[in-house]
Order: sequence, then structure tokens, then C-alpha cells
Amino acid sequence: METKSGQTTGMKGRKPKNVFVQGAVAASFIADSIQKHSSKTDIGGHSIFLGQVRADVINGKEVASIEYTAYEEMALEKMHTIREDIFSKYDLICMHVYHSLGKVAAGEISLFVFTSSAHRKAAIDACEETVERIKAELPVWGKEIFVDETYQWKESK
Amino acid sequence: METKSGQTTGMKGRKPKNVFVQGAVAASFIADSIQKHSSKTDIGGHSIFLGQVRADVINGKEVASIEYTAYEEMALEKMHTIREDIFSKYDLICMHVYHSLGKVAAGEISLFVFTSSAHRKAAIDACEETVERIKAELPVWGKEIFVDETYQWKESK
Amino acid sequence: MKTNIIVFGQLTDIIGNDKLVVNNAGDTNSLLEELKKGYPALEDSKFILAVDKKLVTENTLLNTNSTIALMPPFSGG
Amino acid sequence: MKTNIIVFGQLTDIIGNDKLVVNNAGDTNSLLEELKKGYPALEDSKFILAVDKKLVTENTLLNTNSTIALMPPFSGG
Repeated sequence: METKSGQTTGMKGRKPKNVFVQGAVAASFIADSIQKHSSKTDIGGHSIFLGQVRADVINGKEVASIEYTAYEEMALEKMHTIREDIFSKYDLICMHVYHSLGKVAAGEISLFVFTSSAHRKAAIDACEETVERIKAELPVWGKEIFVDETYQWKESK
Repeated sequence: METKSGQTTGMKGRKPKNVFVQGAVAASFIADSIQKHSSKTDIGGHSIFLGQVRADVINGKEVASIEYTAYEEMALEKMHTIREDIFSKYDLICMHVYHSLGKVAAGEISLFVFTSSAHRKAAIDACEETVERIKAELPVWGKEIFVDETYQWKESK
Repeated sequence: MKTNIIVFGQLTDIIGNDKLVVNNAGDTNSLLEELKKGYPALEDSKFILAVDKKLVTENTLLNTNSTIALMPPFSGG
Repeated sequence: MKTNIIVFGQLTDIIGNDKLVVNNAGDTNSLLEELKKGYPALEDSKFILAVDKKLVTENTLLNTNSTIALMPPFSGG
């Protein structure tokens, strides 16, 4: 997924990396991503955030899944900016971000943010700030689909 | 590993959970741990910290591995206290901690801290605080073994 | 001049589609006026506009190649 | 009275073992005195004592069942 490019031409000459994946982020994908970093022996700490779809009960109806849509082109440009900001602020070795599109069932992972650095503090702080900026700035929308197939649009906190 | 108990009798009547594992924490173990949480559909966010052994070069000698020893009984009691403190401070759904004993090669994972909550903030803050307390309070020692088989005792930052 | 608009999230329920064409909108203010005339429910909706993938908060001139996006509050992650 | 001591980290290099028995140490101060006599390198070492798995910073009475741990600064994680 790393090499799949976005649909836009790059800012500052580089193509923004794609961050969108169809459906849930699998635990095995996360494991592969962690495993790949064992060759980067300058890393001392990884920080990972995973967003998981909750089976919230709203007016007596349980959320079965969330269906995500995005303004992909704009989101990838924005994510590129966030990435550059975070790399210039923190002493990071790497950052990986994956966000689901389409349906993700309750209990499944829809967001995977993964930062690594020589020492823990940069990784932890960068991960948290990246998650906050993704939530606030990426043009992505979640549609909460109830067990009875009705839906409501998710509101972010 | 979850069900393996510590060597001590419990504080407050409960046996402290064991947190020690022999050797490195495998990426596949982390994946299994994440996967198990898919049945907990009240979780909205997971925060994970992974400590990875760095191949630091010290006076021209490269660290090949770190060998961890612990005062296990005391560490498990202390970890039990940390766990109770964190659960009373943050609105967590679960917390899992694994720390390696014995040799862990450069590039491998020696610490896995995993917190989950309904909303991201509690999971993120609890994970960070748990990592800091583990580093400061658990009686664990790392012996940095160089490629040439000499060693030095690790100093924590 | 025809302006092509892409529509996201709950606004697709109001517009009934994920795209839309508006005639003779020279700037974002007149575009918004036109839209609210056609879709009165937009009056009560929170949304922002992006012109060529940049959020706009002030009136902005449009040209024939402008890509306009109508976006409710984000709720990803 | 014999006091059993367990030794950790770099202190095992100084003591030459991961356990140790000290005679006639009624409290932690006299224990420390005894230890530093036997292992002068301890004078220059940073370490703390735990008695029955609790860190002690003040002089503490010992009994025959006390478990004493000699611990350099922690470096786990």
C-alpha cells in the first residue's frame, strides 16, 4: 500500500503518499508494518494509535459499521502537509498512516497511525499530534450504519 | 501469557498479572493481542507503545542485543500498583503490558504497552503515563551486549 | 458559466447527489446564495467550502476550472 | 543473625555474584557499612536498597526473614 500513489500530483514536487485503504485495517497488516521496522536498528520507540469502530447504541439502535468517504485528493494533500509539519517538529525516523474507506464493522480498525524515533518522547508526541490533526483536518466522513440498516452521519468529538 | 501468574501472592487479594516474557515480543503476538480486542466493541481507541532495542554504537562498538534481568517479584507488585493507579485515573477499558527478560536482539521489541478506551484521549494519556512509570519504577536492568561479546550496563534516560 | 460542485457527507442527503452544477456563480457568496435558494435545508446545515482543495472562509472569485467542494464537519478516524 | 541479600545489574559485577550473605546486620545502615567494607567499589556506585520489596531510604530494622535487594538504577523498557 505504501507504493500506491495518490491521485494528485505532488506538492513540492513529491507525490503525497496514499493513506487510504479499502475496508478495515487488519491486525496482520499492523504486524507486518511493525515487523518491517526491525531492520531499522536506530529506532528505540514506536507509538501506535488505532481507531476502532464502536458499536454505540443511539436511540436504541446499535451501530453495526461505519462507512467512510473522503475527499481523497484534498485529504492526501492535507496529510502530506501534516506529515511535513510533524517531521519538521519532531525528531522522527518514520511515520505511517492508514485510514479506511468504505465499510468497517464494529470492532474493526479504521485508523492506524504509526510513528518511530530513536527515543520514546518524539514518537509518542508525534503520534498524538498526528491523530489530532487527522481528526480535525482530513476531509473524511463516517456514516454510522445501524443493525437495521438505517444510518446517521457520525459527529466527531 | 495473560494467564501465567506472577510468583508473588497478590496485593488486595488479587495475584499480580505476569508481565514478563522470555526473549523478544513478536509482531505476531502484538497482532494477536490487537485482534482479540475486536470483540470489545465499546473500544474506540487503542494506544500502543513498543520499545525496540537500538544498535547504538558506543566507543566504536555496536550493541548486538540487550539482556534483561528483573527483580521479578518486586516488579510484578509494582506493576500491579501502577495498573491500579492508571485504571483509577483514566477511563480505560483495558491495559496489557509485556516486558522481555533475557536476550533481545537489536531491532526486536522488548516492551509492549497497550491501552484501550472508548475515546482516544484516555488511551493515549494512560499509555504514555504507564510507559514513563515502567521506565522509572520497575526494577529491571538491561545489559548491552556488543557485537564482540563484551558488555556494558545500560543507563536509562 | 457553469460551476461543478462535489458534495460530501450528510450534505449528499440534502442535495440528493454527490455532485451538482450551478449556473452563473461568479464568486463563492453568490454560489452559496444560489445553493440555499435551491436547497433551503442548507440554511440549517454546518458546512464549509473548499475551492481547489483549499478551505475558503471569505468570498472568493471562481473561474470555469474551479473545483468546489461542499463539506460538512469532518468525522474521520 | 545472617542476612540474605539479592544483587542486581552492575552490582553483580562488583559483588561477583547475584546473592550474598552478611552476618550481624541489625539494620540497613550497619548492613551498608558491612557491605562497603567488603566491597569498596560500592562507595562509588549508585544503588538503592529494598527490604521485602519496598524501597528504603532511611535506616530500617532487619529481621532474620527480611529479604534485602541491592539495586542499581533501573534501566528497563
